[in-house]
Amino acid sequence: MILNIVSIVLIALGLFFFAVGTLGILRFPDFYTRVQAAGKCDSLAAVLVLIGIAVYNLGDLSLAAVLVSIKILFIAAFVFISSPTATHAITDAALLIGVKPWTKEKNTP
Amino acid sequence: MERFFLAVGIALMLLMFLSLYRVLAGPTILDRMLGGNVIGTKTTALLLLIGLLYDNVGMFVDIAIAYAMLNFIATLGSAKYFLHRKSIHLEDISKG
Amino acid sequence: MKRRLERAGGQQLGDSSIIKTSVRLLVPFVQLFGLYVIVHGHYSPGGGFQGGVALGASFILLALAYDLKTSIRHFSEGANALLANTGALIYTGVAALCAVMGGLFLDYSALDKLIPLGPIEWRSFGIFLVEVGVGLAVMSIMVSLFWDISSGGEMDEGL
Amino acid sequence: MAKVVTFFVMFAFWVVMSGMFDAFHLSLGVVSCLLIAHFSHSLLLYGDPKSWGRGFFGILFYLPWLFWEILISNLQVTYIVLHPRMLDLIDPQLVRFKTSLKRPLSKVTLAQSITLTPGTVTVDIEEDELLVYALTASGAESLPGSAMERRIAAALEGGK
Repeated sequence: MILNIVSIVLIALGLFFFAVGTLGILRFPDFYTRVQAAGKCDSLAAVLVLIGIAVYNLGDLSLAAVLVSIKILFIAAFVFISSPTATHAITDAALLIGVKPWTKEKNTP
Repeated sequence: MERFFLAVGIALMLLMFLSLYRVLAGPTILDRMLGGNVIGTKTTALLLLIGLLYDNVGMFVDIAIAYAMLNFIATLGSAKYFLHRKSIHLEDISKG
Repeated sequence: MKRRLERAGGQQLGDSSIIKTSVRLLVPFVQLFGLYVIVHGHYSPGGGFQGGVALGASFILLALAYDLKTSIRHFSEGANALLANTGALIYTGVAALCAVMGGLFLDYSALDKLIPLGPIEWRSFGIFLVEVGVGLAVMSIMVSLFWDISSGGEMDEGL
Repeated sequence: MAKVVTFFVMFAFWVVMSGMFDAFHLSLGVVSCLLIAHFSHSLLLYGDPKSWGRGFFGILFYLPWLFWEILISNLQVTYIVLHPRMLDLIDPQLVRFKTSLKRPLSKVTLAQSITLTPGTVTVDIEEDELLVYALTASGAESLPGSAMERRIAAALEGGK
Protein backbone atom coordinates (compact mmCIF):
# COMPACT_ATOMS: atom_id res chain seq x y z
CA MET A 1 0.00 0.00 0.00
CA ILE A 2 2.81 2.38 0.93
CA LEU A 3 4.59 1.38 -2.27
CA ASN A 4 1.52 2.37 -4.28
CA ILE A 5 1.35 5.80 -2.66
CA VAL A 6 5.07 6.39 -3.20
CA SER A 7 4.83 5.42 -6.85
CA ILE A 8 1.74 7.59 -7.39
CA VAL A 9 3.55 10.59 -5.91
CA LEU A 10 6.66 9.97 -8.01
CA ILE A 11 4.73 9.47 -11.25
CA ALA A 12 2.54 12.54 -10.63
CA LEU A 13 5.64 14.64 -9.93
CA GLY A 14 7.23 13.31 -13.12
CA LEU A 15 4.12 14.15 -15.11
CA PHE A 16 4.19 17.68 -13.69
CA PHE A 17 7.79 18.16 -14.82
CA PHE A 18 6.96 16.69 -18.24
CA ALA A 19 4.21 19.30 -18.52
CA VAL A 20 6.60 22.08 -17.48
CA GLY A 21 9.16 20.95 -20.03
CA THR A 22 6.59 20.87 -22.82
CA LEU A 23 5.26 24.29 -21.85
CA GLY A 24 8.86 25.50 -21.78
CA ILE A 25 9.65 24.44 -25.34
CA LEU A 26 6.44 26.11 -26.48
CA ARG A 27 6.93 29.41 -24.64
CA PHE A 28 10.65 30.21 -24.65
CA PRO A 29 11.82 32.72 -27.27
CA ASP A 30 14.77 30.99 -28.97
CA PHE A 31 16.51 27.69 -29.47
CA TYR A 32 19.03 27.93 -26.63
CA THR A 33 16.43 28.75 -24.02
CA ARG A 34 14.21 25.94 -25.29
CA VAL A 35 17.07 23.50 -24.77
CA GLN A 36 17.09 24.49 -21.10
CA ALA A 37 13.46 23.53 -20.67
CA ALA A 38 13.46 20.46 -22.87
CA GLY A 39 16.68 18.73 -21.94
CA LYS A 40 16.47 19.12 -18.20
CA CYS A 41 12.87 19.04 -17.10
CA ASP A 42 12.39 16.08 -19.40
CA SER A 43 15.28 14.01 -18.11
CA LEU A 44 14.32 14.59 -14.47
CA ALA A 45 10.68 13.82 -15.28
CA ALA A 46 11.56 10.64 -17.13
CA VAL A 47 13.76 9.46 -14.26
CA LEU A 48 11.00 10.18 -11.73
CA VAL A 49 8.36 8.33 -13.75
CA LEU A 50 10.70 5.37 -14.30
CA ILE A 51 11.55 5.13 -10.59
CA GLY A 52 7.84 5.36 -9.81
CA ILE A 53 7.08 2.46 -12.13
CA ALA A 54 9.97 0.45 -10.68
CA VAL A 55 8.63 1.00 -7.15
CA TYR A 56 5.11 -0.03 -8.16
CA ASN A 57 6.50 -3.11 -9.86
CA LEU A 58 7.99 -4.26 -6.55
CA GLY A 59 4.42 -4.79 -5.28
CA ASP A 60 4.56 -8.58 -5.66
CA LEU A 61 7.95 -9.43 -4.27
CA SER A 62 9.31 -12.14 -6.57
CA LEU A 63 12.72 -12.55 -8.17
CA ALA A 64 11.40 -11.74 -11.63
CA ALA A 65 9.74 -8.53 -10.44
CA VAL A 66 12.90 -7.39 -8.68
CA LEU A 67 14.98 -8.04 -11.80
CA VAL A 68 12.49 -6.10 -13.94
CA SER A 69 12.68 -3.20 -11.48
CA ILE A 70 16.47 -3.20 -11.71
CA LYS A 71 16.15 -3.15 -15.49
CA ILE A 72 13.88 -0.11 -15.25
CA LEU A 73 16.52 1.56 -13.07
CA PHE A 74 19.04 0.77 -15.84
CA ILE A 75 16.85 2.72 -18.25
CA ALA A 76 16.81 5.59 -15.75
CA ALA A 77 20.61 5.51 -15.57
CA PHE A 78 20.80 5.40 -19.35
CA VAL A 79 18.55 8.46 -19.61
CA PHE A 80 20.70 10.18 -16.98
CA ILE A 81 23.84 9.71 -19.08
CA SER A 82 22.43 10.04 -22.58
CA SER A 83 20.08 13.00 -22.16
CA PRO A 84 22.73 15.61 -21.25
CA THR A 85 24.98 14.22 -23.96
CA ALA A 86 22.28 14.69 -26.57
CA THR A 87 21.54 18.18 -25.25
CA HIS A 88 25.20 19.05 -25.42
CA ALA A 89 25.47 17.70 -28.98
CA ILE A 90 22.51 19.75 -30.21
CA THR A 91 23.67 22.95 -28.49
CA ASP A 92 27.21 22.58 -29.76
CA ALA A 93 25.92 22.00 -33.29
CA ALA A 94 23.66 25.06 -33.05
CA LEU A 95 26.49 27.31 -31.90
CA LEU A 96 28.83 26.05 -34.62
CA ILE A 97 26.21 26.38 -37.35
CA GLY A 98 25.56 29.92 -36.17
CA VAL A 99 22.04 30.04 -34.73
CA LYS A 100 21.79 33.49 -33.14
CA PRO A 101 21.09 33.51 -29.40
CA TRP A 102 18.29 35.68 -28.07
CA THR A 103 19.64 38.37 -25.76
CA LYS A 104 17.93 40.84 -23.54
CA GLU A 105 19.55 44.01 -24.88
CA LYS A 106 18.67 43.36 -28.48
CA ASN A 107 15.02 42.62 -27.90
CA THR A 108 14.05 45.25 -25.37
CA PRO A 109 13.47 48.71 -26.89
CA MET B 1 -4.37 1.88 -9.92
CA GLU B 2 -5.07 0.90 -13.55
CA ARG B 3 -7.18 4.03 -13.98
CA PHE B 4 -4.33 6.18 -12.69
CA PHE B 5 -1.86 4.66 -15.17
CA LEU B 6 -4.38 5.10 -17.97
CA ALA B 7 -4.84 8.77 -17.04
CA VAL B 8 -1.08 9.34 -16.92
CA GLY B 9 -0.70 7.64 -20.30
CA ILE B 10 -3.38 9.83 -21.88
CA ALA B 11 -1.80 12.95 -20.35
CA LEU B 12 1.56 11.92 -21.81
CA MET B 13 -0.08 11.50 -25.21
CA LEU B 14 -1.52 15.02 -25.00
CA LEU B 15 1.89 16.42 -24.03
CA MET B 16 3.41 14.62 -27.01
CA PHE B 17 0.90 16.30 -29.31
CA LEU B 18 1.84 19.66 -27.80
CA SER B 19 5.53 18.92 -28.41
CA LEU B 20 4.62 18.03 -31.98
CA TYR B 21 3.91 21.73 -32.49
CA ARG B 22 7.62 22.44 -32.04
CA VAL B 23 8.47 19.74 -34.56
CA LEU B 24 6.07 21.17 -37.13
CA ALA B 25 6.61 24.89 -36.57
CA GLY B 26 10.40 24.98 -36.44
CA PRO B 27 11.72 27.67 -36.89
CA THR B 28 15.17 26.04 -37.27
CA ILE B 29 15.95 22.43 -38.02
CA LEU B 30 17.51 22.08 -34.56
CA ASP B 31 14.21 23.02 -32.92
CA ARG B 32 12.59 20.17 -34.78
CA MET B 33 15.27 17.76 -33.58
CA LEU B 34 14.73 18.98 -30.03
CA GLY B 35 11.00 18.36 -30.34
CA GLY B 36 11.67 14.86 -31.62
CA ASN B 37 14.05 14.14 -28.77
CA VAL B 38 11.49 15.30 -26.20
CA ILE B 39 8.80 13.11 -27.75
CA GLY B 40 11.22 10.17 -27.64
CA THR B 41 11.87 10.61 -23.92
CA LYS B 42 8.14 10.67 -23.23
CA THR B 43 7.66 7.56 -25.36
CA THR B 44 10.10 5.62 -23.17
CA ALA B 45 7.95 6.37 -20.13
CA LEU B 46 4.74 5.71 -22.06
CA LEU B 47 5.95 2.27 -23.19
CA LEU B 48 6.49 1.21 -19.58
CA LEU B 49 3.05 2.52 -18.60
CA ILE B 50 1.53 0.46 -21.43
CA GLY B 51 3.46 -2.50 -20.06
CA LEU B 52 1.90 -1.97 -16.64
CA LEU B 53 -1.57 -1.74 -18.19
CA TYR B 54 -1.08 -4.98 -20.12
CA ASP B 55 0.39 -6.58 -16.98
CA ASN B 56 3.50 -7.57 -18.89
CA VAL B 57 6.27 -5.14 -17.86
CA GLY B 58 9.09 -7.61 -18.43
CA MET B 59 8.42 -7.59 -22.15
CA PHE B 60 7.98 -3.86 -22.56
CA VAL B 61 11.18 -3.07 -20.63
CA ASP B 62 13.26 -4.46 -23.48
CA ILE B 63 11.37 -2.36 -26.01
CA ALA B 64 11.80 0.72 -23.82
CA ILE B 65 15.57 0.17 -23.53
CA ALA B 66 15.84 -0.20 -27.30
CA TYR B 67 13.73 2.90 -27.83
CA ALA B 68 15.77 5.04 -25.43
CA MET B 69 18.94 3.86 -27.14
CA LEU B 70 17.70 4.61 -30.65
CA ASN B 71 16.44 8.03 -29.53
CA PHE B 72 19.91 8.88 -28.28
CA ILE B 73 21.64 7.63 -31.42
CA ALA B 74 19.17 9.45 -33.67
CA THR B 75 19.73 12.77 -31.90
CA LEU B 76 23.51 12.40 -31.92
CA GLY B 77 23.53 11.33 -35.57
CA SER B 78 21.30 14.10 -36.81
CA ALA B 79 23.21 16.72 -34.81
CA LYS B 80 26.38 15.57 -36.48
CA TYR B 81 24.75 15.41 -39.89
CA PHE B 82 23.46 18.97 -39.77
CA LEU B 83 26.82 20.16 -38.52
CA HIS B 84 28.43 18.50 -41.50
CA ARG B 85 25.96 19.87 -44.03
CA LYS B 86 26.12 23.48 -42.95
CA SER B 87 24.94 24.57 -46.37
CA ILE B 88 21.38 23.78 -45.29
CA HIS B 89 19.82 27.19 -44.84
CA LEU B 90 18.38 27.29 -41.39
CA GLU B 91 15.41 29.54 -41.99
CA ASP B 92 14.47 28.49 -45.50
CA ILE B 93 12.93 25.22 -44.47
CA SER B 94 10.26 26.79 -42.32
CA LYS B 95 9.41 29.48 -44.84
CA GLY B 96 8.90 26.88 -47.54
CA MET C 1 36.42 31.26 -29.08
CA LYS C 2 39.08 31.18 -31.75
CA ARG C 3 39.62 27.48 -31.42
CA ARG C 4 35.89 26.90 -31.55
CA LEU C 5 35.72 28.68 -34.88
CA GLU C 6 38.64 26.67 -36.19
CA ARG C 7 36.76 23.58 -35.20
CA ALA C 8 33.72 24.90 -37.01
CA GLY C 9 35.88 25.15 -40.10
CA GLY C 10 36.83 21.50 -39.74
CA GLN C 11 33.18 20.63 -39.05
CA GLN C 12 33.97 18.15 -36.32
CA LEU C 13 31.55 17.34 -33.58
CA GLY C 14 33.64 14.37 -32.63
CA ASP C 15 36.20 16.50 -30.86
CA SER C 16 33.93 16.93 -27.88
CA SER C 17 35.29 14.98 -24.95
CA ILE C 18 31.85 14.93 -23.30
CA ILE C 19 30.34 12.90 -26.11
CA LYS C 20 33.41 10.67 -26.34
CA THR C 21 33.44 9.77 -22.66
CA SER C 22 29.70 9.17 -22.44
CA VAL C 23 29.68 7.02 -25.54
CA ARG C 24 32.63 4.95 -24.46
CA LEU C 25 30.83 4.19 -21.21
CA LEU C 26 27.62 3.23 -23.00
CA VAL C 27 28.92 1.17 -25.93
CA PRO C 28 29.72 -2.10 -24.07
CA PHE C 29 26.27 -2.12 -22.49
CA VAL C 30 24.60 -1.50 -25.83
CA GLN C 31 26.59 -4.40 -27.31
CA LEU C 32 25.58 -6.71 -24.48
CA PHE C 33 21.96 -5.65 -24.92
CA GLY C 34 22.19 -6.55 -28.59
CA LEU C 35 23.59 -10.01 -27.80
CA TYR C 36 20.89 -10.47 -25.14
CA VAL C 37 18.14 -9.65 -27.63
CA ILE C 38 19.57 -12.11 -30.18
CA VAL C 39 19.90 -14.94 -27.67
CA HIS C 40 16.51 -14.46 -26.00
CA GLY C 41 14.72 -14.14 -29.31
CA HIS C 42 12.25 -16.91 -28.61
CA TYR C 43 11.11 -15.67 -25.17
CA SER C 44 10.89 -11.93 -25.56
CA PRO C 45 10.16 -9.47 -28.36
CA GLY C 46 13.08 -9.17 -30.70
CA GLY C 47 15.25 -11.83 -32.18
CA GLY C 48 17.99 -11.93 -34.74
CA PHE C 49 17.11 -8.84 -36.70
CA GLN C 50 16.49 -6.50 -33.78
CA GLY C 51 19.53 -7.69 -31.87
CA GLY C 52 21.64 -7.30 -34.97
CA VAL C 53 20.42 -3.73 -35.33
CA ALA C 54 21.34 -2.98 -31.69
CA LEU C 55 24.80 -4.47 -32.18
CA GLY C 56 25.30 -2.52 -35.37
CA ALA C 57 24.05 0.63 -33.65
CA SER C 58 26.81 0.31 -31.05
CA PHE C 59 29.46 0.53 -33.78
CA ILE C 60 27.57 3.36 -35.45
CA LEU C 61 27.57 5.16 -32.09
CA LEU C 62 31.32 4.70 -31.91
CA ALA C 63 31.72 6.08 -35.42
CA LEU C 64 29.52 9.06 -34.57
CA ALA C 65 31.31 9.96 -31.35
CA TYR C 66 34.85 9.46 -32.60
CA ASP C 67 35.35 9.06 -36.31
CA LEU C 68 35.14 6.36 -38.89
CA LYS C 69 38.74 5.29 -38.39
CA THR C 70 38.23 4.51 -34.71
CA SER C 71 35.19 2.44 -35.47
CA ILE C 72 37.11 0.55 -38.16
CA ARG C 73 39.95 -0.04 -35.70
CA HIS C 74 37.54 -1.69 -33.26
CA PHE C 75 35.77 -3.69 -35.92
CA SER C 76 37.83 -4.11 -39.06
CA GLU C 77 36.50 -4.33 -42.58
CA GLY C 78 37.80 -7.87 -42.95
CA ALA C 79 36.00 -9.03 -39.81
CA ASN C 80 32.91 -7.26 -41.06
CA ALA C 81 32.86 -9.10 -44.37
CA LEU C 82 33.72 -12.37 -42.63
CA LEU C 83 30.83 -12.01 -40.15
CA ALA C 84 28.34 -11.02 -42.86
CA ASN C 85 29.16 -14.13 -44.84
CA THR C 86 29.28 -16.37 -41.77
CA GLY C 87 25.84 -15.17 -40.75
CA ALA C 88 24.36 -15.86 -44.15
CA LEU C 89 26.15 -19.22 -44.21
CA ILE C 90 24.75 -20.26 -40.82
CA TYR C 91 21.24 -19.37 -41.93
CA THR C 92 21.32 -21.13 -45.29
CA GLY C 93 23.49 -23.93 -43.92
CA VAL C 94 21.04 -24.87 -41.17
CA ALA C 95 18.12 -24.52 -43.55
CA ALA C 96 19.72 -26.60 -46.28
CA LEU C 97 20.90 -29.20 -43.79
CA CYS C 98 17.27 -29.70 -42.80
CA ALA C 99 16.40 -30.29 -46.44
CA VAL C 100 19.33 -32.68 -46.89
CA MET C 101 18.34 -34.69 -43.82
CA GLY C 102 14.95 -35.35 -45.39
CA GLY C 103 12.74 -32.60 -44.01
CA LEU C 104 11.49 -29.40 -45.55
CA PHE C 105 13.60 -26.24 -45.92
CA LEU C 106 13.96 -24.84 -42.35
CA ASP C 107 12.15 -27.87 -40.87
CA TYR C 108 14.40 -28.19 -37.84
CA SER C 109 12.93 -31.41 -36.50
CA ALA C 110 14.62 -33.24 -39.36
CA LEU C 111 17.98 -32.48 -37.74
CA ASP C 112 17.04 -35.02 -35.07
CA LYS C 113 18.47 -37.71 -37.32
CA LEU C 114 21.88 -36.06 -37.21
CA ILE C 115 22.22 -35.61 -33.44
CA PRO C 116 19.40 -37.21 -31.48
CA LEU C 117 18.10 -34.60 -29.06
CA GLY C 118 14.40 -34.98 -29.75
CA PRO C 119 12.40 -33.07 -32.39
CA ILE C 120 10.95 -30.48 -29.97
CA GLU C 121 14.36 -29.52 -28.60
CA TRP C 122 15.70 -29.32 -32.12
CA ARG C 123 12.93 -26.91 -33.12
CA SER C 124 13.91 -24.56 -30.29
CA PHE C 125 17.63 -24.96 -30.88
CA GLY C 126 17.28 -24.58 -34.64
CA ILE C 127 15.47 -21.26 -34.24
CA PHE C 128 18.29 -20.16 -31.96
CA LEU C 129 20.95 -21.08 -34.54
CA VAL C 130 19.12 -19.33 -37.35
CA GLU C 131 18.67 -16.21 -35.24
CA VAL C 132 22.37 -16.06 -34.44
CA GLY C 133 23.04 -16.21 -38.17
CA VAL C 134 20.50 -13.51 -38.96
CA GLY C 135 21.87 -11.31 -36.16
CA LEU C 136 25.47 -11.54 -37.40
CA ALA C 137 24.47 -10.80 -40.98
CA VAL C 138 22.24 -7.85 -40.04
CA MET C 139 24.93 -6.34 -37.80
CA SER C 140 27.59 -6.42 -40.51
CA ILE C 141 25.25 -5.12 -43.18
CA MET C 142 24.11 -2.23 -40.92
CA VAL C 143 27.68 -1.24 -40.11
CA SER C 144 28.93 -1.46 -43.67
CA LEU C 145 25.92 0.48 -44.95
CA PHE C 146 26.70 3.24 -42.47
CA TRP C 147 30.40 3.27 -43.38
CA ASP C 148 29.66 3.44 -47.09
CA ILE C 149 26.94 6.07 -46.96
CA SER C 150 28.57 8.36 -44.42
CA SER C 151 31.90 8.55 -46.22
CA GLY C 152 30.72 8.31 -49.79
CA GLY C 153 32.34 4.90 -50.12
CA GLU C 154 35.83 6.18 -49.36
CA MET C 155 36.09 4.96 -45.75
CA ASP C 156 38.15 7.97 -44.69
CA GLU C 157 36.66 10.65 -42.47
CA GLY C 158 33.01 9.78 -42.33
CA LEU C 159 30.16 11.87 -41.05
CA MET D 1 43.11 -6.68 -15.72
CA ALA D 2 40.73 -4.47 -17.66
CA LYS D 3 39.35 -7.53 -19.42
CA VAL D 4 38.62 -9.39 -16.17
CA VAL D 5 36.85 -6.42 -14.59
CA THR D 6 34.86 -5.79 -17.78
CA PHE D 7 33.86 -9.44 -17.85
CA PHE D 8 32.47 -9.39 -14.32
CA VAL D 9 30.64 -6.08 -14.78
CA MET D 10 29.13 -7.37 -18.00
CA PHE D 11 28.18 -10.70 -16.45
CA ALA D 12 26.34 -8.98 -13.58
CA PHE D 13 24.51 -6.89 -16.17
CA TRP D 14 23.70 -10.03 -18.17
CA VAL D 15 22.24 -11.89 -15.18
CA VAL D 16 19.96 -8.97 -14.39
CA MET D 17 18.92 -8.60 -18.02
CA SER D 18 18.35 -12.27 -18.69
CA GLY D 19 16.56 -13.43 -15.56
CA MET D 20 17.00 -17.08 -16.61
CA PHE D 21 19.33 -19.26 -14.61
CA ASP D 22 19.45 -22.53 -16.55
CA ALA D 23 22.81 -23.76 -17.80
CA PHE D 24 22.09 -23.05 -21.46
CA HIS D 25 21.41 -19.34 -21.00
CA LEU D 26 24.14 -18.84 -18.41
CA SER D 27 26.73 -20.38 -20.73
CA LEU D 28 25.52 -18.17 -23.56
CA GLY D 29 25.94 -15.25 -21.19
CA VAL D 30 29.52 -16.28 -20.43
CA VAL D 31 30.28 -16.49 -24.15
CA SER D 32 28.72 -13.08 -24.85
CA CYS D 33 30.53 -11.44 -21.95
CA LEU D 34 33.83 -12.94 -23.07
CA LEU D 35 33.28 -11.57 -26.57
CA ILE D 36 32.58 -8.09 -25.25
CA ALA D 37 35.42 -8.22 -22.73
CA HIS D 38 37.73 -9.10 -25.61
CA PHE D 39 36.52 -6.49 -28.08
CA SER D 40 35.48 -3.55 -25.91
CA HIS D 41 37.59 -3.70 -22.76
CA SER D 42 39.44 -0.57 -23.76
CA LEU D 43 36.18 1.37 -23.93
CA LEU D 44 34.62 0.89 -20.52
CA LEU D 45 37.73 1.18 -18.37
CA TYR D 46 40.93 3.03 -18.99
CA GLY D 47 43.69 4.59 -16.94
CA ASP D 48 45.18 2.90 -13.91
CA PRO D 49 43.21 0.14 -12.16
CA LYS D 50 43.26 1.83 -8.75
CA SER D 51 41.11 4.73 -9.88
CA TRP D 52 38.22 2.55 -11.14
CA GLY D 53 36.87 1.53 -7.76
CA ARG D 54 37.17 5.00 -6.33
CA GLY D 55 35.51 6.47 -9.42
CA PHE D 56 32.57 4.10 -9.09
CA PHE D 57 31.96 4.62 -5.39
CA GLY D 58 32.69 8.34 -5.58
CA ILE D 59 30.02 8.78 -8.22
CA LEU D 60 27.65 6.59 -6.20
CA PHE D 61 27.96 8.92 -3.20
CA TYR D 62 27.84 12.01 -5.37
CA LEU D 63 24.59 11.08 -7.14
CA PRO D 64 22.04 11.70 -4.33
CA TRP D 65 23.36 15.20 -3.78
CA LEU D 66 23.26 15.86 -7.53
CA PHE D 67 19.68 14.59 -7.69
CA TRP D 68 18.61 16.94 -4.92
CA GLU D 69 20.36 19.85 -6.64
CA ILE D 70 18.62 19.02 -9.92
CA LEU D 71 15.25 18.97 -8.16
CA ILE D 72 15.85 22.39 -6.57
CA SER D 73 16.95 24.07 -9.76
CA ASN D 74 14.16 22.40 -11.69
CA LEU D 75 11.72 24.19 -9.43
CA GLN D 76 13.45 27.48 -10.28
CA VAL D 77 13.06 26.80 -14.00
CA THR D 78 9.46 25.80 -13.36
CA TYR D 79 8.89 29.21 -11.77
CA ILE D 80 10.39 30.92 -14.83
CA VAL D 81 8.36 28.84 -17.28
CA LEU D 82 5.08 29.42 -15.50
CA HIS D 83 5.66 33.13 -14.87
CA PRO D 84 3.36 35.22 -17.09
CA ARG D 85 6.02 37.80 -17.99
CA MET D 86 8.76 35.24 -18.55
CA LEU D 87 10.91 37.39 -20.82
CA ASP D 88 11.65 39.82 -17.98
CA LEU D 89 13.10 37.07 -15.85
CA ILE D 90 15.54 35.51 -18.27
CA ASP D 91 18.82 37.03 -19.31
CA PRO D 92 20.67 34.42 -21.37
CA GLN D 93 24.42 34.69 -21.67
CA LEU D 94 27.48 32.68 -22.56
CA VAL D 95 30.01 32.32 -19.74
CA ARG D 96 33.41 30.73 -19.77
CA PHE D 97 35.29 29.80 -16.65
CA LYS D 98 38.30 27.76 -15.66
CA THR D 99 37.95 24.61 -13.64
CA SER D 100 40.56 23.26 -11.27
CA LEU D 101 39.70 19.62 -12.00
CA LYS D 102 42.47 17.59 -13.59
CA ARG D 103 41.21 14.20 -14.70
CA PRO D 104 39.21 14.04 -17.97
CA LEU D 105 36.55 11.89 -16.32
CA SER D 106 35.91 14.41 -13.55
CA LYS D 107 35.79 17.25 -16.07
CA VAL D 108 33.16 15.36 -18.04
CA THR D 109 31.25 14.62 -14.83
CA LEU D 110 31.27 18.32 -14.02
CA ALA D 111 30.08 19.17 -17.54
CA GLN D 112 27.27 16.61 -17.42
CA SER D 113 26.21 17.80 -13.96
CA ILE D 114 26.09 21.39 -15.19
CA THR D 115 24.01 20.28 -18.15
CA LEU D 116 21.66 18.26 -15.97
CA THR D 117 21.11 21.19 -13.65
CA PRO D 118 18.45 23.30 -15.31
CA GLY D 119 19.35 26.83 -16.25
CA THR D 120 22.82 25.99 -17.55
CA VAL D 121 24.13 23.97 -20.51
CA THR D 122 27.76 23.09 -21.08
CA VAL D 123 28.51 23.90 -24.69
CA ASP D 124 32.15 22.94 -24.85
CA ILE D 125 35.23 21.85 -22.94
CA GLU D 126 38.64 23.07 -24.03
CA GLU D 127 41.52 21.87 -21.90
CA ASP D 128 40.41 23.25 -18.53
CA GLU D 129 37.98 25.91 -19.73
CA LEU D 130 34.27 25.30 -19.83
CA LEU D 131 31.93 27.26 -22.08
CA VAL D 132 28.52 27.41 -20.43
CA TYR D 133 25.26 28.86 -21.66
CA ALA D 134 23.27 30.17 -18.69
CA LEU D 135 19.61 31.12 -18.64
CA THR D 136 19.81 33.76 -15.91
CA ALA D 137 22.51 36.09 -14.70
CA SER D 138 22.48 34.63 -11.20
CA GLY D 139 22.96 31.14 -12.61
CA ALA D 140 25.98 32.35 -14.55
CA GLU D 141 27.57 34.05 -11.55
CA SER D 142 27.31 31.03 -9.29
CA LEU D 143 29.25 28.74 -11.63
CA PRO D 144 32.98 29.27 -10.96
CA GLY D 145 34.18 27.42 -7.90
CA SER D 146 30.73 26.11 -7.07
CA ALA D 147 29.87 23.46 -4.47
CA MET D 148 29.39 21.03 -7.35
CA GLU D 149 33.00 21.35 -8.42
CA ARG D 150 34.25 20.85 -4.87
CA ARG D 151 32.12 17.76 -4.41
CA ILE D 152 33.31 16.24 -7.68
CA ALA D 153 36.89 16.97 -6.68
CA ALA D 154 36.30 15.20 -3.37
CA ALA D 155 34.55 12.25 -5.01
CA LEU D 156 36.81 11.59 -7.96
CA GLU D 157 40.14 13.24 -7.28
CA GLY D 158 40.43 13.15 -3.49
CA GLY D 159 43.76 12.28 -1.96
CA LYS D 160 45.87 13.27 -4.94
